[in-house]
Amino acid sequence: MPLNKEQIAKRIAQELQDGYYVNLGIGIPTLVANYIPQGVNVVLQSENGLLGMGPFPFEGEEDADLINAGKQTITTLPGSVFFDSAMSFGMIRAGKVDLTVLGAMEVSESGDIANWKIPNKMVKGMGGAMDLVAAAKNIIVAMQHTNPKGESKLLPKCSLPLTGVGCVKKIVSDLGVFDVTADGFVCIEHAPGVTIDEIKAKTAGKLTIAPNVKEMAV
Amino acid sequence: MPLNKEQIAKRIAQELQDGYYVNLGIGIPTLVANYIPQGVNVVLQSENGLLGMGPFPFEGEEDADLINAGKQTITTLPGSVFFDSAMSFGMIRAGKVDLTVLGAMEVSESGDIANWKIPNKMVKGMGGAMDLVAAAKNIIVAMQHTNPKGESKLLPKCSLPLTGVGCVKKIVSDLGVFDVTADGFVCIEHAPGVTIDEIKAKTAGKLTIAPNVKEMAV
Amino acid sequence: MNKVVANAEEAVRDIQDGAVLMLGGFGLCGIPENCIAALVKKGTKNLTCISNNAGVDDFGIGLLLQTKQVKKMISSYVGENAEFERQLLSGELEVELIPQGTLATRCMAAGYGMPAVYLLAGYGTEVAEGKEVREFNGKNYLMEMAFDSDYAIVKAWKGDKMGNLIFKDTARNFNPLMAMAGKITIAEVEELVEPGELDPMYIHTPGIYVHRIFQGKDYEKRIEQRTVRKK
Amino acid sequence: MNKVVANAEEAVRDIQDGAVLMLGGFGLCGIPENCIAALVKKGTKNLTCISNNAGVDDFGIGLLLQTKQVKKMISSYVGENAEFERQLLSGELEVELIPQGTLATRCMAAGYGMPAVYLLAGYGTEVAEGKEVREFNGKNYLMEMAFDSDYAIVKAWKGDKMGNLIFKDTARNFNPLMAMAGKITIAEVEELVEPGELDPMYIHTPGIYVHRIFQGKDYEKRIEQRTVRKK
Repeated sequence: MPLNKEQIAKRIAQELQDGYYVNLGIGIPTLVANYIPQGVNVVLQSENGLLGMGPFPFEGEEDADLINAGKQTITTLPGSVFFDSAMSFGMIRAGKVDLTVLGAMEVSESGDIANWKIPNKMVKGMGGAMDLVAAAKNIIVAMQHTNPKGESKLLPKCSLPLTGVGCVKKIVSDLGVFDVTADGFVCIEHAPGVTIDEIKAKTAGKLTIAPNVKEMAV
Repeated sequence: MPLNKEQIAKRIAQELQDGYYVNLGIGIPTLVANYIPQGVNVVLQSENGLLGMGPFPFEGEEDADLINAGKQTITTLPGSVFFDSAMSFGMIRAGKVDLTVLGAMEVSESGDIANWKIPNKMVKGMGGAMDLVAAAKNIIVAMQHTNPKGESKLLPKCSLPLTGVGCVKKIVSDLGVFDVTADGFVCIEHAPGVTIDEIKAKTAGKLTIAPNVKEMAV
Repeated sequence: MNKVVANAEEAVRDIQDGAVLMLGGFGLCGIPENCIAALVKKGTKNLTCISNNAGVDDFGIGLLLQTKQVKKMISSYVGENAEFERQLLSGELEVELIPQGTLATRCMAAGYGMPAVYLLAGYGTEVAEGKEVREFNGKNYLMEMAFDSDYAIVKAWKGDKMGNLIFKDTARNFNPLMAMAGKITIAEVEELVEPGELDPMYIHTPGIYVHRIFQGKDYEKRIEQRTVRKK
Repeated sequence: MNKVVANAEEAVRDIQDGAVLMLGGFGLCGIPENCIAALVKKGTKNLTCISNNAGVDDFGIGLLLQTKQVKKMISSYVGENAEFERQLLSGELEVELIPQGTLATRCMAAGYGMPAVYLLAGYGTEVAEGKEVREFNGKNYLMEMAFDSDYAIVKAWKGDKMGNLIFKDTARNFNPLMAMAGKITIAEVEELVEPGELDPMYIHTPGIYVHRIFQGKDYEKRIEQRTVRKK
């Protein structure tokens, strides 16, 4: 069975290490915060200017001045810090954020990512995505393996306008976990009940199956 | 009579306008603060990270954490702000400081300034002088007209290593006030009792006497 | 030194048609509500607005779009606005999309007197078109220019009469960066206090950057995505 | 996440001979007294020290000069130190003098992941030798590179266990800039508090930049130029 969104998020959460500073994008990445392993302390960065993002506020305690990069009302935690947008992206660019998790429309076998623009559709903008993918030191993409038409999103080359070049290090899809290497996609885990053949069939870019490939534990 | 240091400072103080942000260098420039005209409010910038420098503290009230760029203990005033050294020079570079007053060893007729290094003598460093002269939007030099050997410090070209190029707008010396123009030094005021002939004799760089030259009021 | 003006109308009095404005805020958080209203009232046209977002249909910069006062938006994300989309598709409105960190850093560069900076964002994408690429330590950077704007209009939580500003929580965002970057900087504040009432150690924007300041009124502070959890 | 170390000795434990250090402070104001003492005790040699000043003979970086642990100083002003002068003239010590604003901005550039910036200071002077000159808007700028340092050692007034820092008055100076710029950043603080005790709106250095923090002790906080007026 392909993973559901919660399971993808849960698997990504296993990548978190104690002391990590993490930026979680909108969508599946946001769900990662719900599965942070016991004993692992991470600090969530919101690129609009906050380190130490807490949970949503209780009803009636929303504050218009306290939002995340998705414009949702949030809260702080002990040790939180506010700063301006230049410092926020400065710390990302300087490699201080350990991990960035974001969604994608396409990823190429060389780690290019497309996630901001579809030609002939209204373009809303890249927001912070181009900064994050260009500058974060470790990027994991959380996405469905195929698009709604059933076409692979892991491609030899991206067909959509790029967000960044050669930056994705790892993909967790509904079908498995893939390292993005100099030799293309390497499948290191498959989802429970998903066969290697299915993964091969649904991956258009260059794919290698790791010798020690294993079933994902989620 | 040539002006004394206090009189040079007093003359420079006449250049201050209400609302000016001003950086005063070490030496004669520091004295300018004592002669700010009545009704003129200026904010003094200290490039180590303070806007709104106040007077020296009362005895016993010195604070090691509160010093000026000359490393002297100082105080703050209502409306003071602290900031880091990058912002401090950033506001200078961006033209937010209206006037910088500093000393010089030599000034050339094209506005070059030398004030940081004498070959074969111990070099202590330029500190913030190169930043200030390169970036401040209006620079007045306060200095003696001649060096201890009696040689002119207003030269065709500086003989000492430069601090900055083409940046000095005005000089107030013990002999008079000089605009630095595309046409060299222009004497616009002479000190009381100092003759134009004496100024001519002691100015090595190209010098013009303004048609409306007048006696300095100090 | 007198930076205090009576209200938003007086603060924006000399903004001419065709001016380039920076407007602080992220989404609807920390936007200069009073000045936007005053610009709508004044009817200034052909504005170029540098702002991370373009508001929503009936709030924020969306109000200036409704009245067709905006010629060009320079933003990172302009999603939440139907009238915006209509004007863009009809060619009435020009839009330049810039990565968010690049937008922020180009403001900062202006405030620090740095004419250009090298940034990673956008290398290898259409954002890089026409820009100088330069390699440092094996990575490719784009040369990005400091913004040149006529007015920066920001919203602070507290300010004093010398123009010193403090921003609340994430309403800080682009506000202090733009405050540094305007040829003329206008600050509207929720609470205007006397010099000395703000602690000099904790001021986000030194008053030297601020030319006009006034006490704003009737802040709506609309929330764009109200999200809560149950008690 | 455990950034708290017991003391200065533990904080500097792995600093090797030949390391490049940034040391915060302006004159003797805001200098990391405890870490300097620990480095003297540890005897680490051939250090390159990036610091605005070089201390005085018997305080600040002067202590590291006395013990000949410094190979090179990168500073803007090194005036107040006789031993420094002796070592410099004898060729034992290398010195690179940099304009103060350039020094500060090269720290900031490192902290913001900007490999190079264009600055006005030093154009047309010997500081420009070997540097790229580039004209923007009719002015000539020098290309200056971000600093690459192994450790940044800073002194803060208060810090919490997550590494968030607040600096006192003008003891801020280079400290927050260097804190952002170190591959490993060590902060000594006069008062170490629990997370949540510092107001998140008024933190100068976010903890993400700080790797080790400890409560310092026995601060002398020497005044270099005591100037007073009579009551």
